[in-house]
Amino acid sequence: MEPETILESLRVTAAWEVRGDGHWVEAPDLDVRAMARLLLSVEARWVTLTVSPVPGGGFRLLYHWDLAGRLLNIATTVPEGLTQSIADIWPAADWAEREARDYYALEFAGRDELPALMLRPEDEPGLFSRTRELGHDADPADAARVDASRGRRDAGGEP
Amino acid sequence: MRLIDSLVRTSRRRSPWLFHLNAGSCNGCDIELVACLTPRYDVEQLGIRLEGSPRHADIIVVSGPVTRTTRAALETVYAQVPDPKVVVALGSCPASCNVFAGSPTVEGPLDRILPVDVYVPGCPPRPDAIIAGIAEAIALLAEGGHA
Amino acid sequence: MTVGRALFQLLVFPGLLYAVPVAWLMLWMERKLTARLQGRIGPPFYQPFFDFVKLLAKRPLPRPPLQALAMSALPVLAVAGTLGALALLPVFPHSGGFTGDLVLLVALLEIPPLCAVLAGFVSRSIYGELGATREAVLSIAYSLPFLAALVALAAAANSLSLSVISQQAMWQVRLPALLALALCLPVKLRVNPFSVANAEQEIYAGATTEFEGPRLALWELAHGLEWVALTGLWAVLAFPAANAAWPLRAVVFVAISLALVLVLAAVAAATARLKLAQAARVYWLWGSALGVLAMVVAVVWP
Amino acid sequence: MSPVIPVGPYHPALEEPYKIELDCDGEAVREAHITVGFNFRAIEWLAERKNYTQDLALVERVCGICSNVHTLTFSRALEQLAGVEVPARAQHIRVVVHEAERLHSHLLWAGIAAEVIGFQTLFMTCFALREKVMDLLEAVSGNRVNYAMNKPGGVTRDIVDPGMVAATAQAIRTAMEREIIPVFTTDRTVRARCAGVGVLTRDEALAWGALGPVARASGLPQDIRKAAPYEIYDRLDFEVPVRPEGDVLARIVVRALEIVESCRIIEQAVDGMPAGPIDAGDFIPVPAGEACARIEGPRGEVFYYVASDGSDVPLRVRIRTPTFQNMPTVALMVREQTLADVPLIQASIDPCYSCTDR
Repeated sequence: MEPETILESLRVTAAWEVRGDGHWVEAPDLDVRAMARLLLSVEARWVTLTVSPVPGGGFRLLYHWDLAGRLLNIATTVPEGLTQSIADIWPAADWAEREARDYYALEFAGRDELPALMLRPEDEPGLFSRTRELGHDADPADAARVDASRGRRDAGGEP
Repeated sequence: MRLIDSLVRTSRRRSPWLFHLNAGSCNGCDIELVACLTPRYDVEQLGIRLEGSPRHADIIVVSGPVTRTTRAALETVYAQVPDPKVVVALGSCPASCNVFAGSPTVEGPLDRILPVDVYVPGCPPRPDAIIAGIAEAIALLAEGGHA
Repeated sequence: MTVGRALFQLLVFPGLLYAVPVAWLMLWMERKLTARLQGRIGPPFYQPFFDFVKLLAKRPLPRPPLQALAMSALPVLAVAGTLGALALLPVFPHSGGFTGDLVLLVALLEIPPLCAVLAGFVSRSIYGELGATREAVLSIAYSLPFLAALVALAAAANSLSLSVISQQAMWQVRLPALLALALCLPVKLRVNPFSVANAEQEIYAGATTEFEGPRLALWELAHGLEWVALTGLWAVLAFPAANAAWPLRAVVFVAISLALVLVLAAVAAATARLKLAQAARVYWLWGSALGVLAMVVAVVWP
Repeated sequence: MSPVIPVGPYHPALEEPYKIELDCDGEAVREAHITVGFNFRAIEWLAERKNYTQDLALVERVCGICSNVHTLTFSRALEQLAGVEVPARAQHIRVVVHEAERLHSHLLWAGIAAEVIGFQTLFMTCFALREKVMDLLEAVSGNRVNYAMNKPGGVTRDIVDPGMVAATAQAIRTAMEREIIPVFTTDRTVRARCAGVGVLTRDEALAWGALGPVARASGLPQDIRKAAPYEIYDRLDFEVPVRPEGDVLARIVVRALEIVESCRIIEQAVDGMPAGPIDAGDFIPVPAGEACARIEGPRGEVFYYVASDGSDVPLRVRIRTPTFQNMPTVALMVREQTLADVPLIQASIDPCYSCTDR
């Protein structure tokens, strides 16, 4: 299937921007589940999901797919920290969604559970969001401020 | 008595068994440690063995900047190695956290968590440097470790 | 058997004084040959000795008293059992022995695996338990051919005395019996392709995972002694020359034992480890076939 | 006995910490749960706080085994953003180092696989051969690990002795064909351990997004070097081995054949190496925008996404490594297998947890 037909089927009005690193499109009102089902039917391959925070709130979700060697980058935005899960259609997306929660506390609707992947089970999700104001500091001692549980332990409060 | 003492010292020098613990390493140091076992370097000549169980070990070799999740394991393993024991920090990460310094999920450097006896600098250190570091650790071990 | 002779056999030859250095020698030979076959130089000959001394000089970890007692007693028992088995080996003909010592030998040889199974469970580690389970399954698998071979020899010689068995020629029975016994050696010694019970990449050190310092030293010693006892048993059975002079018998005994170590080490170096079910199958099928063959021959061709 | 057996986080068969919890019935595995994150160093977080030059050193340390693919992919993303052409000689050098890294990585993996099935001698043979590749990499880059060869716009060091590189590649190919491939494919104990074990079907591989040799051993002919050629791959003559079986043996065969192909690629890349500069200048300014880059690493497709606001610090760096996609398939592969097979099956995807966790 050609990339153009994919946009038509998804009723995306914007056109592909073709670059050296693949096809790019911005589709603010994208139905991600319809996209997932369509790309499954055309034997595309899941590449990954890139989540970036949008200045002023919300997130930009960039879905990357491989269609017979072409990289399709389909971007959409969500105003709040909630979007639809596609892990039931594409098991391959499971870890990427769990990771997005770890980093940005983004929640995925339609999942039974969304356990931590990189963080520990007891950690609060959204590590990147929580530490946004923190710069790169060469002294690791300062990083202790990030993690509330570690602060307690260093103070000798370990149970 | 002196004979026994010197026998024990010699045996510790001739039979150091390692336990390797990856505390969030990138694999670079780990793979060079494995290379030490292979035909070109063959540390078994020196009686060095890599053991699977910490209870069998004399020397704890730690690589990586110590991530939050590996810290508990590090402490458990340290307690499981019977005395006398020596801790070797393999590579730059356990010494200084290297490029990972400042990460919110890194708790290193290693000397905040365990007493470190020998540092083997390098990113990663060459097998020759690793063997030299272990030789340093062996000398400490013969004198009864750091404990 | 006089008390003096029994003590000599237990403490000097082929017992303690001979067996302990030779145990270290055999452990070294196995490691050295493996290393050479792998293009490495390998450990110096004193390696197992220094390993032993070093482990002995380590401070044991604190444990609950009952567990500590059991974890110390089991390897001691394994060492003692193997030494007892060694003392029974009739290297010298007419050196005594008693009717029925074959039964005692079999019982004594079963002590180390039994201790290992118990050790795995006592140490309360999941890997120790897995190692123990594997040890138990394997011992069921190899016991049939191992016992069948010995029983066939006993039936052919019409005696349960080791020294009688070791002196009669009866090659038609001895050959399949020796093959069956040889097949059992790698699994009893936990080397490839049957190193299932101590498969490091699967279950750490198996039953001895949780043992440290002096307790581990005793296991290493017991393991070395098992090498001496099992290759020794095979050597005694493989050289049934009743009239040979005692120095010749001693030399041949040592020579066959050491040669067998080299063969086993070479086979181990050239193979991968089989899985538990695969290993057990080899014994049920080929081991038992050889053992049964020896028994049938012993009965129909006396 | 307790029915849940943990493998890891520290286990003799694993170089790295991670955990598989196995619901077992005796020695048979019913279900597996994978826990990762032990090596989580928040590299994406760090990358958003360091400048591009520092990031190049940082991403090299995502993984010590396939370090070169990370700098290569990151450099290619920046080149895409900046619209920079890499000189032809630099492209050839990149391909040589890229394939030499595949060689050492596959040999390392073959050794570990042999070790996991208890075949120590084969492990030693593989590692002895691997030292030849290490010598090659050291001669080219000056380092045995973390070569620091790539930078945006080119490479940092020239290949001064191309003849030696070609000769080494040829020697490795011969040794591979004569010594290692026959043992892996014909030894009876190896076959007994690997054939029919840990099967991943084609459909599962597709649905779970499996990559690299894992996908190719399950009948999916995907390889970025063919599908979306980068550097000089469209001008090279090489095969992509594919096997339909999907078991451990198929993954062994695919990688063994890939080693031979990599040797051929190195020989060709050295052979046709043109004279000229090895970089497009000392400093490449990165304009605002976003770009992706993918290359075929030893374990499969490596994906980078870089967003820039025009400053010297990136806005977002996204790293998707092949093991991140391959690892979940292990839970499918180990079902109904025995406990003894689990270390082998997890090793058969050539896992890299420092890549996965970042």
